[in-house]
Amino acid sequence: MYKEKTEKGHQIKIVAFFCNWCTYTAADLAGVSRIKHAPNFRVIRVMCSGRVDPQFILDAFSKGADGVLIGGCHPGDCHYIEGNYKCLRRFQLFKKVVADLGIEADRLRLEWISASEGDKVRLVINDMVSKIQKLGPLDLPAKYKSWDSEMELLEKCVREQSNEIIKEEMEVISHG
Amino acid sequence: MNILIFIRMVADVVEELKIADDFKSLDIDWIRFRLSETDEHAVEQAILLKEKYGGMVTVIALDAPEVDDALYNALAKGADRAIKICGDWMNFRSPGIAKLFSNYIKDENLLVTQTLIMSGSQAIDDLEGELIYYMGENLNIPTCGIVTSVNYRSDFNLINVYKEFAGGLRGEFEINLPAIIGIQAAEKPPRYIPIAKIRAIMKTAKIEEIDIPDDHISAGKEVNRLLEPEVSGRATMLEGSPDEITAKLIEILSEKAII
Amino acid sequence: MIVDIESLRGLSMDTLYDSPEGRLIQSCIQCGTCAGTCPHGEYMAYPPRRIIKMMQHGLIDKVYASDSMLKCVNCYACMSKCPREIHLTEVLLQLVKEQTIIRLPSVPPELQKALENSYRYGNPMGESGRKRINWMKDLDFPIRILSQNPDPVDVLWFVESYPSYHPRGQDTARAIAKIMHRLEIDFAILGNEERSAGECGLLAWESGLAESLVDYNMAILTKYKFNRVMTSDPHALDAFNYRYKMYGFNLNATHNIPFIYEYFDKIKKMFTRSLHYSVTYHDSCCLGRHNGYYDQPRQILKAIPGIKLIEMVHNRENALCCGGGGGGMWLDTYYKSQNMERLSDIRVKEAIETGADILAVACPYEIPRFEDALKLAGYDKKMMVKDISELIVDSMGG
Amino acid sequence: MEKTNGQIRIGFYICHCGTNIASSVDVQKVTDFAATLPNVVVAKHYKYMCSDPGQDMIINDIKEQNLNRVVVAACSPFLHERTFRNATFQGGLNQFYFQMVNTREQNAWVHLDPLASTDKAIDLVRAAVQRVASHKPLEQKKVPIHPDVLVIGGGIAGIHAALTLGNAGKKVYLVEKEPTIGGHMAMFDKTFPTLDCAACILTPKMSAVKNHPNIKLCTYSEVEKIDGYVGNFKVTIKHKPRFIIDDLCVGCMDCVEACVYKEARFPDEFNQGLSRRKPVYMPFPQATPQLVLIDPETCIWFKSGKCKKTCVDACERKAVDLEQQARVEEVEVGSIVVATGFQPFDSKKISYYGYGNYPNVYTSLEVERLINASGPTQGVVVLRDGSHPKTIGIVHCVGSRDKNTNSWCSRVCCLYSVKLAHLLKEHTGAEIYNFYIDMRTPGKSMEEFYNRIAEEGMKFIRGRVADIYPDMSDPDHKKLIMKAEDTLIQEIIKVPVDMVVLSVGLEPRHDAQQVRRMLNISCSTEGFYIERHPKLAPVSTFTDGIFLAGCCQGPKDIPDTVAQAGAAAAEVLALIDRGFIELEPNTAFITEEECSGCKSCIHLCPYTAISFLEEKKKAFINEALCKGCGTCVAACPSGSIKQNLFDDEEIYSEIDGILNFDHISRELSYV
Repeated sequence: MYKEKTEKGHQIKIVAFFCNWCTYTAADLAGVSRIKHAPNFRVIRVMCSGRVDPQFILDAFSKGADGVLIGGCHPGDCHYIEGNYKCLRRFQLFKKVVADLGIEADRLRLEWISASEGDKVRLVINDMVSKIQKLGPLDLPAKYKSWDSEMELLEKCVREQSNEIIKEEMEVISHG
Repeated sequence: MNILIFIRMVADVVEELKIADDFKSLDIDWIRFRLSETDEHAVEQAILLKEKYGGMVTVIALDAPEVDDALYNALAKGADRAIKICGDWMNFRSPGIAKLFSNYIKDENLLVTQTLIMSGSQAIDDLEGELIYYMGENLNIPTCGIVTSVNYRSDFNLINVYKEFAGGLRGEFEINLPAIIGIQAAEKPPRYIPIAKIRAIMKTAKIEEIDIPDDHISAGKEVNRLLEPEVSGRATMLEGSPDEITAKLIEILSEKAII
Repeated sequence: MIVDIESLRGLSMDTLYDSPEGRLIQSCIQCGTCAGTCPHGEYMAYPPRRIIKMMQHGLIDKVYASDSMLKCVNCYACMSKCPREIHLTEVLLQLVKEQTIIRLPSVPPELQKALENSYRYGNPMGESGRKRINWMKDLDFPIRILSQNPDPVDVLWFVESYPSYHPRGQDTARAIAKIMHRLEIDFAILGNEERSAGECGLLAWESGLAESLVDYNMAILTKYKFNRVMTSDPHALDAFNYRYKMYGFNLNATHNIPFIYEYFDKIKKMFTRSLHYSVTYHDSCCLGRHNGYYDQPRQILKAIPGIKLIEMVHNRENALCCGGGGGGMWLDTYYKSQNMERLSDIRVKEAIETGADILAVACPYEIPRFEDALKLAGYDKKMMVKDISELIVDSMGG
Repeated sequence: MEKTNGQIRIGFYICHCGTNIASSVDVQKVTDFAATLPNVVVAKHYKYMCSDPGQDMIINDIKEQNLNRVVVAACSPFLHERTFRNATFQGGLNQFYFQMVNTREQNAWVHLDPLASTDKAIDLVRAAVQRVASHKPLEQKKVPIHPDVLVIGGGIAGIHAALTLGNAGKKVYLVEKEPTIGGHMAMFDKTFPTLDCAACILTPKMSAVKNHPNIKLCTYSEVEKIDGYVGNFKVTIKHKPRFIIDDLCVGCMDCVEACVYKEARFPDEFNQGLSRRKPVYMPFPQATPQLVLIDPETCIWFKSGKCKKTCVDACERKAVDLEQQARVEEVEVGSIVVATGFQPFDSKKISYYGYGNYPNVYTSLEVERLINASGPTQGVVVLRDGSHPKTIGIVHCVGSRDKNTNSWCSRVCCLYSVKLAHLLKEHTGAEIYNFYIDMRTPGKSMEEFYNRIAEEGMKFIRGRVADIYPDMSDPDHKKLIMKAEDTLIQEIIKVPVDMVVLSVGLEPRHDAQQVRRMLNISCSTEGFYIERHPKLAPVSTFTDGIFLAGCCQGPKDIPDTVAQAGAAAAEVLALIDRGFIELEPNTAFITEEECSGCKSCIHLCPYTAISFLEEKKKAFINEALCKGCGTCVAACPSGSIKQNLFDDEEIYSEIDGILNFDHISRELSYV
């Protein structure tokens, strides 16, 4: 189909949270200016980047997103005075969490895009798509499945082992 | 018209020439070789004739350092074939070279009626321009040197050439083909070939390599000894106003008893 | 000024319109600034503006068949003023030049010789490669040559052909050597292994020649280890920073003037002699317009005790070209045959107008060009042409 | 009115937008897909959903099919969300039972591959359909509008807007940073295309402003801070010290006469530095208000602390107050008109035109002053050396249409250049050369004006001037050579002239960004303020209650500026007369049962809308203060804060929809 797929044919999907005042408007401006870019992102409009709950990001990843993009106003330009700073602070912390989960840094991105920067929408999205294409699909749901079966296996082992131990102890008791 | 050009590689005088330890030859470790300048004109003249009258141009050379570059260059300019006669010919002089070339022509039966053989009329190791005359003698065909213009008349199978003489004289000759001529200068200076074209030719074209059986051809004249040219006096720069310079000049000339 | 050097490799007139550069060219508004600012615009049948229009109308073959591009001296004036930021000098004009030279019925002999010499001998004057280091003879300290001692070195000095061979260029080379020596910089040269980097004009004319020189020099450069590259020819600076990059050269080269400027504080203290000259400085096109080095040469000149700096009418980004670039160095005879005034003559008139004692330069082409022009103007006794490096050495007491 | 027994019944509609959407999104496929989604009862596509038949379709379907939710995939919600909410309401539903999918601006217009566009539309439609199910009925909050208005900028735009509003009986604060109103127009000599004198049109309006009972004129003042929102802005105005007591000064200029500087020696701002003024001065004779001021930068008292202070003694009314301090005032307004204007391009940025280097190169604004009868030379065009120019070259597009400087066309320069050509010819009889790239004369009577002036025998050369330098053949090098390609005759020409006029373009003021931040409005990349929509809302901004007029929004001529100022005033009047504004009900609230009283939300709110109820140990949100950013919602660790319109549930269902996440298979994996 279209070229924004990875080599294996998986279609990259990026969930984008755009703030109403700057980045969502910029994405509209890109449209009005007919600035073409990769079609792999899906925008969810929020009033302010400060509304983006880290759980949204986790939720998106765990439901199959290959990347999450947050777009807010430039520092000092926030429609709500400082929501973007709050977002930034949260983002810095959360990036570490995401890294610990084994999700590559390029999959989560925060960008300041003002209402006039239609072209920046293109640059950011194309760049992010090409980087994620190189990484390939994340596909956490499938990973969950394999982790789950791993866990099951482990649990089974533990169970069996503890059975053994119990057996041994029983023997000790009975022999004792 | 079938044109055969015989070309020679000569020492490039950009480098300072050094005489080898045997005092008979040049120290070739020190020098580079280039196509003799008049041969370059011969190639240009041949291409001009081909462009005007059609036909086929074959360039033939004796093996020598950097000869491939010269042959590829000729191909890039429009020559149809390039032939390299392999062997060690470094000590060969004009009579020997003429013999080699002539034998090659005879062996290959190249001397058909519409054949014009060309070479540079001189080279720095062939200042008298005797090569073409030796070849003419060997092949028994008309020969003309120091040619600056060639025209072909197919109806009579002959060429019209201009030959330069000393004192600014010029003669026009009609020569029946086959014939051999020595080119002094092509009608136009040798053309420029973009290097990209030469590099492309190097990738696609082929130089034909042939061996000539050693029929005990002698190298020709033998060199007894090479000597460095003697350094003569240097020029003197006269400085000052025009009047001062004139006075100094008169003084010098009278000193040397010229006036 | 170039955005994406990589994408330029392999760009030809056929593929131009599909590239971002091509789209930029399509945006031309035909204002004529390029033609108006071109030092030879009035002599061109097709100045840059018309070239673009002819291209848009598919009539570019007519441009190739004309000799307009022979008159382009690669001075970057049109490119620096273009309101659409079209990369005229860097992209379009050189592609047209390439096609022109393929079709020219005959290349002016001087240029042909320079091109052939560059290919065969690695320098446009056709000198023996072995004489490349002759300029060093009179120096009283040794200069390391990498082929003799291939140990890693801090600065590789790419001397280039004019400073290596031309008598006045050699003066510059020796001056630079002295400065480097005094600054105690760990430097070395390639010596006889060096070949012309491919002067910007030659590169523009002849992609084949350019590639052969790039191939050769890249093979030599990769043999050695060095941290920085400095060259004494602004054209080589352009070659390295814009052309060689396309072939994988990944160091930023610098020119001896901005290089010396990096040691400004140190060198200022070495200026012991007062020179008592009024000096006017000619911005070389490559150094100035193309690389933006306007202040460094001026700062150095102003720091030399006794020197008074006067500007010509056209200075900095508006400086007039000496006419040597883009092959112009070997086209003077041709230009004369076309009744064109030599650009160096025009430039020297502006210099004379300032009443300066010295015309300072930083490009090795300019010394012979301006000395010639001054002689022609009958002004050679009143004004000297000097490389800034020479003035530095003068002020350091030799 | 829900007759559906709690069943969700969704109507889905996708708009072709002519071919704007349909040419790259397969609307039939999206419709077919939507029909397969749970709860979707109706799925349709239509050529223009925003048209009356389109809206009627929604209204009828709601009624006939018992729909209780509506999803429309069309353009950006910024454009037609209101339209479709209204249709939903007309159908008898709460208007917030609606969700819009952006299929045009953020899809059809920006992607090349129809397959990809269709896929994207399908994902977003799935998201919207899932989201709309959890929508709740909401009521819009009404906020009363304070009837007073702030107008920033006292040029012709601000003057006209202020007068219109004042005449309508509204109280207006007109704030101008310069000591006088009038702006750039006050400097012009005559205006195109009518060639009537600028002062004759403007000065009556200036004094009307001054004398208007409803207009409070604050000159030499700046807006320092703006708080609040539409309807209730709190504006801090800083009055800079003139060192003259406004109420006492009658503009008699005795103090100017008395100044210890006997000669005027400082460059006069109003005359572009072509004449001199004293440290105490009146900006120009018709300055409004008629007040002098003292410039501390040049006054010897402020610089050295030593002066005989003759000005103080000269004023009988004791109006000179050298101790005067800046004064800060706070006012309340309900709406704001921004008319901050432009600044002319700085010609020094184009070094090859030699401005500042060659004395005979002038900017167009300088020439306006030179030919003005009340200008520095009383309207006699003389060069700086006192000579009269016989040939004059005018360079069009200086700084404009050039990526190196300003990429845009400044719109007015062609016409004002033609005007200046005419006036210069009239004043000097000189030969005039106009160097232009393209002659642009849009607008009523403008081409006719150009035609009239052309008939006067100007030389028009189609070619941008490439170089200007002194003519060395001229004995004192005073003449300048203008070099250009005449692109029509295809020749390089060198025209020697006595005077060069640079027709400088218009650009955003240097402090435009600062003002933008203060107002919380947006700038285009160039720095001009962005209107809400170029066609649908040309004088509104994205911030409710703030409107634009004049060149701060983009270059324009006087007629257009005045028209826009009128439009901005009309928008303000419409707002005030309605009396209230309806706000998006996207406020946050706390579900008390779940609040743990951790207080982490309290400090997050920049509007202090959240307080802590000590007795209950719970947080409380004052909905009247909440602006709906949602920052506290995202931060609440117990999930007790909810936001209308953007609730967690709604956003999660959007994520699910986008990723086509199947809960059942996920749950299975955990079993």
